Amino acid sequence: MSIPILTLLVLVPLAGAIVASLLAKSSESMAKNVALVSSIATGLLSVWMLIKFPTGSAGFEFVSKHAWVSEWGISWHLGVDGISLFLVVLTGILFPLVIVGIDPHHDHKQYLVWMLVLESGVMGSFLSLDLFLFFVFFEIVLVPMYFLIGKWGYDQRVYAATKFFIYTMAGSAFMLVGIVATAFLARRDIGHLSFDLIEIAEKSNFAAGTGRWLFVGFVIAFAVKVPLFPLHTWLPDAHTQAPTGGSVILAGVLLKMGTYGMLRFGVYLFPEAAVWAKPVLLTLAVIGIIYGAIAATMQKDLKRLVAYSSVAHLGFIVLGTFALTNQAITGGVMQMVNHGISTGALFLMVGMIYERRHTRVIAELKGIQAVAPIFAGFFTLIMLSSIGLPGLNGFVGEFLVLIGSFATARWWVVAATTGVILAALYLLWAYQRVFHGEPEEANKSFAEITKREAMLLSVFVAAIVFTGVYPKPMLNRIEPSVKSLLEHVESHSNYKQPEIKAGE
Amino acid sequence: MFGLVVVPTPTWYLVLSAVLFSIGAVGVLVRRNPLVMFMCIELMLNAVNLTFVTVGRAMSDINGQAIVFFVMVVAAAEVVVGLGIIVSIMRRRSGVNVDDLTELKG
Amino acid sequence: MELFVFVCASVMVLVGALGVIVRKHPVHAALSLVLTLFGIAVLFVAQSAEFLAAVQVIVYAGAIVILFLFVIMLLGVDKAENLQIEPLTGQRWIAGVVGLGMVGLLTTAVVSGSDVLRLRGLGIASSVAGENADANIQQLANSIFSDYVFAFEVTSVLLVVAVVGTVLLARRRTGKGIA
Amino acid sequence: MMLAANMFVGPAIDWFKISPLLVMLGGVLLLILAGSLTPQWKQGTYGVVGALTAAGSAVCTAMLWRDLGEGNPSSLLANALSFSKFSLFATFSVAVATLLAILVTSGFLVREGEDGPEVFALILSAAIGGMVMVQANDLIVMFLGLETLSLAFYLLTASSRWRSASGEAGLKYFVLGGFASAFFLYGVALVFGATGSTNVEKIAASLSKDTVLGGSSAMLLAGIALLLVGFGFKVSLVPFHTWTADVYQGAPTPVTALMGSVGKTAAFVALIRVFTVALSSRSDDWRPVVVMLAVLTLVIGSVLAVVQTDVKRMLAYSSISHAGFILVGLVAAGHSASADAGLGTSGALSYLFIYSILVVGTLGIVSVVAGKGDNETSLSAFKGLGKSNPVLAMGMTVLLLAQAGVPLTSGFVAKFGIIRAAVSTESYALAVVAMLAAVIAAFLYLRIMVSMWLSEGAASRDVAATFSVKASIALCVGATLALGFFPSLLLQFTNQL
Amino acid sequence: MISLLAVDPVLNGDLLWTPLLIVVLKVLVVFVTGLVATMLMVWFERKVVAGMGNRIGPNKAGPFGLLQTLADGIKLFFKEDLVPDRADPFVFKIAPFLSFVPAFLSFSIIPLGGDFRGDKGGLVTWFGHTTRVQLADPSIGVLFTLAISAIAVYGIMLAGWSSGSKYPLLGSVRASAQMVSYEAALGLSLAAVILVSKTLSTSGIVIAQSSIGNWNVIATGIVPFFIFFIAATAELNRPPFDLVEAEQELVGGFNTEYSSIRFSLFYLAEFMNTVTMSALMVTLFFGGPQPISFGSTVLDIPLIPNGLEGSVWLFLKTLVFLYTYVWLRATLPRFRYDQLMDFGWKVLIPSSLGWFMLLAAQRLGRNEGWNTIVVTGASVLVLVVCYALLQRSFAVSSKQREAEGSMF
Repeated sequence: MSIPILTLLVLVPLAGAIVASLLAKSSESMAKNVALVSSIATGLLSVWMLIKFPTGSAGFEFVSKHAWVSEWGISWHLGVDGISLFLVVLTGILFPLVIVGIDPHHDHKQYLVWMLVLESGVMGSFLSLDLFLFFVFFEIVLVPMYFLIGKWGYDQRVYAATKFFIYTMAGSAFMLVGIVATAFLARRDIGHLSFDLIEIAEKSNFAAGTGRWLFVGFVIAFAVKVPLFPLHTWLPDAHTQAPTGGSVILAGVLLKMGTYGMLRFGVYLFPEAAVWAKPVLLTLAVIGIIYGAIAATMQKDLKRLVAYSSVAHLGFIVLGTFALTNQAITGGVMQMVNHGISTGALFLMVGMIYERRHTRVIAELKGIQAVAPIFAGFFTLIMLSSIGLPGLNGFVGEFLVLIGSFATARWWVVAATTGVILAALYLLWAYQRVFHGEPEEANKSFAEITKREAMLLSVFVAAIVFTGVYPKPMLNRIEPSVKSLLEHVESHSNYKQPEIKAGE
Repeated sequence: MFGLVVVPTPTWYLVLSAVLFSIGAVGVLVRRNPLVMFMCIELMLNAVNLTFVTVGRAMSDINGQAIVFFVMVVAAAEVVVGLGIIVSIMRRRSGVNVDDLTELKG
Repeated sequence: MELFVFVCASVMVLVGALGVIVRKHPVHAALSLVLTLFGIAVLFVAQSAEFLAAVQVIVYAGAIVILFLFVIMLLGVDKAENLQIEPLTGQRWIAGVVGLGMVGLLTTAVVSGSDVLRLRGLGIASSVAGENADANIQQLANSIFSDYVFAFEVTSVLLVVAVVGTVLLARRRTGKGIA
Repeated sequence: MMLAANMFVGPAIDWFKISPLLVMLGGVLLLILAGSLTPQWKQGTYGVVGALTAAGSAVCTAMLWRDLGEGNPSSLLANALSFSKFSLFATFSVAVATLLAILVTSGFLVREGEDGPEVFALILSAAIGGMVMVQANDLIVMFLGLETLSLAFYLLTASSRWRSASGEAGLKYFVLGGFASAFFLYGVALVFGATGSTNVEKIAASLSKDTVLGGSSAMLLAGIALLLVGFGFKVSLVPFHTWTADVYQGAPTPVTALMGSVGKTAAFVALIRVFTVALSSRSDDWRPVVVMLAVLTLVIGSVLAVVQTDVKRMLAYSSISHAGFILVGLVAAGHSASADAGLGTSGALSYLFIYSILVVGTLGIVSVVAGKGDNETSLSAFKGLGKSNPVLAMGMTVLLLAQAGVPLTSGFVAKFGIIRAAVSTESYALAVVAMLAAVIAAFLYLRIMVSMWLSEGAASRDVAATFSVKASIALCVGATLALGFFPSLLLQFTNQL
Repeated sequence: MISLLAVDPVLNGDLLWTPLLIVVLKVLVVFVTGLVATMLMVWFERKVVAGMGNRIGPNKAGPFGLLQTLADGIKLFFKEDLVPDRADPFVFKIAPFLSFVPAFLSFSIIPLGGDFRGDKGGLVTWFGHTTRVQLADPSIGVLFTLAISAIAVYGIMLAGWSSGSKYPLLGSVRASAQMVSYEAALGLSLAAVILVSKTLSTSGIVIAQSSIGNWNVIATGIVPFFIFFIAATAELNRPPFDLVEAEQELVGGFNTEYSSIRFSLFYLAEFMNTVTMSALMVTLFFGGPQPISFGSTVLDIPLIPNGLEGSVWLFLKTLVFLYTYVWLRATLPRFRYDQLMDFGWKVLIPSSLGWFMLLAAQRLGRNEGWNTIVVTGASVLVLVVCYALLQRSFAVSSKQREAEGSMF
């Protein structure tokens, strides 16, 4: 592999950001072009990587490793496997769409710069195979997100941005201590100080107690990011106050950093502890599912409703992750991507509604279907995907999670299933209140979807339908990695996956 | 010669200096006039000097006295600086009292 | 007899010190300070530190307290402080408790610690011991210019700071920019 | 006593090894002479002389570092100074901070029409004091360095005669500083009594011999406690921090920068040296206390920082919180049994170096924003800075993020070093507390950023900066980013400590 | 056995009655001598000044008016003791003593006599005990005088302040500023003496000046003596440095509000100080009680036993200085305040410092065996450069002061 494709994935958006920030203040269109070029280039690179990715490979591909802080055993170590593959692609595609599709209300140039920085950070987080490097990207993401929410958000933006920043940073505080402790404790087993994920995971042999503490440290950070109940309170605020583009990215990829982290840095590093913590995490996940759903039902604000639905959906992902079976984890990874697509699209549409009506209060929106039928059609499809209707992408992930978890976490699954029903309830009810009925005076002039918006949404819809109908290519690439992960877990703990019939 | 042959041991001196030091410290805490607070700091420094000399004698180490010499220089320089600052404040307004200095409150 | 000297000097020291913190008037406080300083000087003599005793009187009584008095008189800060009004409620009580605590702790520390003061070095020459009247001073000078020669040089920087600083405080630049 | 004068032999003096000090002293003398022998120079030239002096001193230190190579530490001037990588690094740190602060000061004085040699002479003297403190191998030498530094600071604090807050702050600083010095000195006296020496290494030797001797412990412990109180005041640890906010606010802004950088570095390095070298065999006695102080300092510093409305006060409390962080490094270094205790020392030193740069840069910007008269330091003065002066605001943002410890800035490297040290000596809880305090403190930096970027303000305030201030800020921001992206630039040196 | 009190300072050893008796005797002698000398000095001054003014002076009380001072004293003693209403009573009352006591104390370290011939070193034998004719010979000798003169400031300062009146306050502030300023020059010129005699003890200094060639006035070069003399005059607040009691400006100076016995204490202290200072100068620069001798030729006063001869020499030498003081008083006009300060800080202190450096360089050169001419040349060159720089800085600062306006 001559081209360091992963390094490029991180650096291209960053380069775009730097170029754009150096442009004169007046040349906003120029900045937009720069942003487009670099984000689209990143997207293409990610797709190319997807194509090149050898199906069936369980290990890390396209690895790129260079010494960075040799004094501390830290290196620039990137790699991609089945688990991160689609998240990277999702990131690569979502960003150009957001940049093309949604314009901020002011200060375009700065907005674009922050977006590109954000993309670079997210890419880095998904690709890092070095604990330190991962932490750097994980943290650096906060800064652009903070500004995106704080500067381009709605009324309560500063409050929301600050809450987001502080919550996440507090979580990372534990993780940083955990990371350093991990590296130092693993030093005995490895022989030298190293922050390399693979090296630590394969060679280290933590005592049960130690591993559990470290695991807790990591999981707190990820739980905030996911967000797992009861650490979720920042999310509705951040989502509601963020600008549409910010919300899309936040829901689409940022939250996945938490669930991805749990898999990669929780389960992989501390298999024994993951097994140990399983009941607690599953319980929290299920509470999150039900609580998110109920809370969503109560919301008066459409965007807030979608935000709470995210809490519920991510609960499913966590459920899948810690059920610790092949199918459940595969389903969880699927669900990460699917949720990114469908919730991202939902936020996009909520944003469109707000653009038109300058309100998101459900009660004030009524009868939109009558004036904008195509718009309503798009919404319906995306909503159904979010509910998990068979044939659409949401179903595949959710179903795999539930099936896979049933063997190891039966009662939790039973409880979680109510979440599925509740999801149908709150989304359909919301749909009914917004789109059905006689349009009020203010909603009479609700504009139909524009061409640009339609094109934008079609990308999402295409992904929704394709994945729903034909998930096989995705599953083929995800499964080997998941399998090898679970083998790692089994070999490093006394946990054994229950036998289930193969071939889902 | 007077039938009383109690000779003060170093401990006596050390206790005296400890008491003196404490008096000085309390003085800094209770007085509000910076000049007097400042005098209390001098008391504390003197207590320290006494300790050094006593310890030096008890250990037959002349360095104890050498140190006191430096402390005295420091004390002198401190006074010059402190009074300089007080005078420069006084040139702007009259009546130096720590409680009257209220511009800085946070 | 050393007992007699010690008792007299300690009374001077303590009365002076208490005077500093209870006398209302700054001038009286300064005079009390002088009393303490003299007491300390006597205690220095009692411990064969004649040179320091002289320096103590010259520097402290002769320069430092004089400067204090100067400032008090020149600036008219001589209004008495009303000690009846407590600055902060309970502050005096707290300070008293703190003070007593400090006395207790420090006294315990020095009492229990002073038995470990061991003989080291060559001994301190006092005029009592030797026929050379300047022995104490020579010994001191040897210490200052060998062991502590660097410290001695640093004091020069310290004094430069004091001088430059007072110049800075006294200086008034009327011309903005280039004079 | 036969000590005739002609028997006297003075100690050997290796002039080159004290060249950093000598260069500084030369600068002081040059400035004083210039002030008394010549009429007023062209604006800004005094600053140039001062900056060149500090730079020269830094260069000398670097050369000494190179010459030392792998050589063993030694001591100079009859054991008064230690000559090691540790002391050289700290000296370098002081010199660099001085250089940056002088650049800020120069622009400040020119703006206020107060340019003159005295201020720079004082700053350089303060640097001398700081250097003496960090190199001192003897508690008395250390005390004299401390006093030189402190006296210069008192005077500099009170030097803005057009602002009455300045004199007031100077007086408060002076009284409390003198109080603290007395405590420190009494501590020295008791340690002298308990161990028979004021020399750092001799104290250590004496204590390692007597580890089982019970009698000396009370006096020694009292001495250690008093030393800690004295140092606690100087580096503003809670509960000895009460002066900090008033003084930081009242002092002229460049002086605040100097206090936060040179003052903090010098006092902390001295603290670390005394406690990890001289008193290392008693670390079981002092470590619990230091842990308590660290936790208090971290938490209270951060919490109080958040409720302030004046940026200089905020930075004062944030400096307290940072002090708590550095103290965590000391705790780690106190685990003398652990092989990783050295990480605490090197972590604390890197933290100090990085923090010095950050604080000078931050306060440099504050001094620009404060405008003529140095009065506009409230949070609202920063409103709309992102619009009216985006470059400055961006620089401030970088520096604030670094103070918050965001990755890819030097601040993260600093915090990481400390956390690494704490974790390597298994002080996990302390590490977590430190990080959480950093999060609380992050809120404060966010408040300033909110003011700059997210609030509308009087856009057209005049915030012109002179070249030297700009240069200083640019250097600070550049160093912050460079060290953030390439920590090896610093670590290759601190790893040798 | 020679220390601050001429015996073991803290009386550690066994105390015998004879030494104690000797000490008590010495104290009595010194006290009485001091008082009588002061009384006579007052008379002497009045008489001489009168003579110079072509008047008669006191001539009624006693032979040649010798008892005039006593008469005045008795009169003052019986006057009413007034304490002004606005005075600070406690301080007002102790101030005169603070002035009077130090004046006596410094007299205690002056060698008043003794036999310096051969290598007796001024020791005499009384009642079987070898001792010096001097109340105390502390090892810190001359520093003691500096310490005492530092204390002497208090009397004047507090007297002026405690009177609760403007003029005394101004007078006392002036006086203390003057005394503190000139003390520096005094100390620096003393340092030259110490450098040459290698000891601080007054008896040691006297012993070192065995012949005229060794007298410190010559050995230190004449300069330190002049500086000392001038500074001492200023310390004494004698004309032409008597701004403290400038009647024209300050009514009466610091003692305006004093009357009766308290006033007389100030008065006595002043003259006592004059006598002490003269004796001190003789001790430091003119060989003290040593007889005048050229090389090995010693001028011997006939008829007087060797043990007493020292005292006679001291008296004669001191008389010269006393006369000089009176003479100055009768001749010289008073300084202006700024002139006084300028003179002290810009002339006396730099020159005494410079001279001290010169002597130190010479000594170093001699110790290291350097070429004397080169050393002298180099140090003179340095001094000249320093002088030029100093003049330059004075010029610059006065220009700046004009531009900026003075501080107060």
